[in-house]
Amino acid sequence: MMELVSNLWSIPLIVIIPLITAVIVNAIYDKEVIKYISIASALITLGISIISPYGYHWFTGHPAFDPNTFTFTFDPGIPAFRLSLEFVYGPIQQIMIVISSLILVFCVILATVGLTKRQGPYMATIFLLFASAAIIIMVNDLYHLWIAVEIGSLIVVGVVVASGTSISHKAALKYAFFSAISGAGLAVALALLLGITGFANVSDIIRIMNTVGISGMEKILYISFGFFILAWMYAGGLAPIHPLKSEVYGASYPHATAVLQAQSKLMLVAIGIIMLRIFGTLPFIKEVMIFLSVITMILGVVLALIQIDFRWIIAYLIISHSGLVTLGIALGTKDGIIGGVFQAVNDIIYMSVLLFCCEALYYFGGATSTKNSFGIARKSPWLCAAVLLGAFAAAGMPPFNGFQSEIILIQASLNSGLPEIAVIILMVSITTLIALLRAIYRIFLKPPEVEVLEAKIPKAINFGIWLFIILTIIIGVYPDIALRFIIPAVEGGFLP
Amino acid sequence: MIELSSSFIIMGYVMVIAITVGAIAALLQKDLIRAAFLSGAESIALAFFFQALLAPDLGLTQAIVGTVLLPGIIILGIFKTRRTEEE
Amino acid sequence: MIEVTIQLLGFIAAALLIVIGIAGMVFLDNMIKKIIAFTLLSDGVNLLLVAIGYIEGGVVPILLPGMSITEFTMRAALVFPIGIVLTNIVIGVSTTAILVALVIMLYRRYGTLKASVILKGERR
Amino acid sequence: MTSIATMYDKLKKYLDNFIIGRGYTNIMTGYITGELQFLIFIIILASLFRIFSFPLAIIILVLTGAAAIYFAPTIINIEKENSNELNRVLYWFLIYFAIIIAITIWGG
Repeated sequence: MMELVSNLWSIPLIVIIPLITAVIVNAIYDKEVIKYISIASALITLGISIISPYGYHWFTGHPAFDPNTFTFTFDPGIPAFRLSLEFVYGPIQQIMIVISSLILVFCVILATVGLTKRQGPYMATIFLLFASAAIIIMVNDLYHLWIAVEIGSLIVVGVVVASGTSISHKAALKYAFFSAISGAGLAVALALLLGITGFANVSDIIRIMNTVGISGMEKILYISFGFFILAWMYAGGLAPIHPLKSEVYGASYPHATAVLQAQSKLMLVAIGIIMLRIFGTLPFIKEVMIFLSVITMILGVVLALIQIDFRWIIAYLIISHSGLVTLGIALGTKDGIIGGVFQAVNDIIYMSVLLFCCEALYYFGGATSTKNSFGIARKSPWLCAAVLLGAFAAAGMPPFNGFQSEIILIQASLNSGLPEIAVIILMVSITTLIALLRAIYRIFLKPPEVEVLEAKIPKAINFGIWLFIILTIIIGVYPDIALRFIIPAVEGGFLP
Repeated sequence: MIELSSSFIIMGYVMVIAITVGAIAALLQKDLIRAAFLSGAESIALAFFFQALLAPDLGLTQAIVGTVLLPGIIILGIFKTRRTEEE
Repeated sequence: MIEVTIQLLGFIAAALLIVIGIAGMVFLDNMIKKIIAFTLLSDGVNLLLVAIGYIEGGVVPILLPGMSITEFTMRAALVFPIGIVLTNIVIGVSTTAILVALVIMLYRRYGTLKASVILKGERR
Repeated sequence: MTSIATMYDKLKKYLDNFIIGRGYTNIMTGYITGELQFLIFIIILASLFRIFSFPLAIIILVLTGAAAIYFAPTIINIEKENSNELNRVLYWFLIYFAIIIAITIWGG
């Protein structure tokens, strides 16, 4: 373990490089240079997140106040009240940001390949999306959390509008209305916690609740939890929001959906862990969270079965697998949280494989509907193999990474005394395979009824698909690559 | 001192009534431009409330944003679409 | 009998604004009205935050000359909610702008402002 | 009372509900799989109530099974309820919020 520093150089860079890139790229608007600037900046972000040490960054540079000695300190090891706004870069943050910036690199490359006109604003929205996700996973105070959730949802609206169809405009308008409501809800939750404890820093809120206590204020804490759950449901598209969120996933370009789902899973993990830390000791909290995630898993996977478009099947499966992530966090045990976060990492990877395959289908003239059969396997057998491998990974078959996290989740739910949840997890993974294979059979394998264009898939897409497939197999065979980040973070109480 | 605080409370009642009436009236108008202006009037009362709650800088910001910027954006939208509410 | 303070009145007004805003966003059919209802909701949340920062008998959190630091820290209203509200006002304006832009785009396609027509559910 | 003939009628009506008015499409397999999956899902979910009280779980299990057969085919209703209309989503959202607040405050 490296030495912790109180003003880590890398945290501002991870946020600021995407922001500056967004500004520059938006200003250039429509030139060839945009390609190189954005790819370079995404690669730099990836590099920084890989080599960065662990530590804190205190925005505004105020020292922490130690109530025992009545002095100010810059030492992050001393438990003290943090007067400035605090960002944390620990192992969980590192693995999540590395994975999502890898997605960002490929999303940017695919956007430069696929779009020809007006690349600037679109790239800007994608970079801002990544920045908001990075802020949300790194943040340790509710103020930045709320700002990043609000800004992130506005940027989601921008990304969805950019795909330019009538469906996407409608989806964006609905999502914007909802973001308005639940953003206000998160602000109310923040206001209530601030009113009870007087602090916005998560660690300080917990310390105040443990030392001073919140006598007579428990009811307010419950209401605050309700508003938090509202923001959580909205961030990940959990059960009642799933029609809107799946519309967002389905209506934007597939490569943008890859970043959107990464952002949504980062939000789920971050807000879920903050909720567990603040409210974890209250009764009935975990039951509510488990209920929400089980409903999400079931509805998502059942609705994926009856879709008629490959994009929408993937959209509903993303929702359903978000339920797996939240289930792990909601179980609240160490195994459960490890499984949930690991599932989030794996989910981002294998859903990206499927989404990039979906993007490749666009080059055959938009053959994503399952109403007709296109026989694409004859034209491009390697794409068919890739999408089958992606489907197996999503279903949790042994050599792939989905298996490793689902087995942890199943064991965690068995250890918590909930074998029914284990059965539901198994059924969800099997149903995932059914839903995907139904579409894959119609689109790829069945003899063609409709002739599709002869298409040449760009090398970048093929490279991305196979890189992520190799990643799923590597993590599936050696899960320690990811688990050695997650386990110490969970056992060390989420702070480095 | 007592007179000051009691007059503050009376001001508070007036502002609560102004905010509520302004909000409801804005939402009940058939003419959308009038609705936008009424939401601006509600913002003025809110700005006074911020002043009374020891946040004068917010009062100034709210007065500018709530009476000029927000109704301006909404009225721009109304000019680009239509002025009256359909049945 | 609870003593009526300006803070309590602030909470009441905030609750009324939030309820009116949510009711307007849910029940009104006109898109522009829905947007106005959203601004009311956001105003209500702002008022709630500012009212939480209020201290009875306090002073404005500006360090005037002649005021000692200890007295200031004892009596000044909380600064943090004010910072949050300043951000929220800005975010509210940008959200409103995005909503209005989307409504204009959809009006060009559908020729109406009715939410029941524009945002009609589709089977999927 | 329940003879094989009435069971057959019930089953036939059940299957007809899918086909009549929609025609046999390639989505049929999806609908039937979804229906059966959802049936099993909610039965497992109902049995989860055993963590609160065991007799309650048995009652709810029986009620859920009866309701599932009575309302069949459920998947059509789910699809209808899954509409992406803004007001419907808001309605469900507020109901969820009320239930969560009620459960947590009652439990604490």
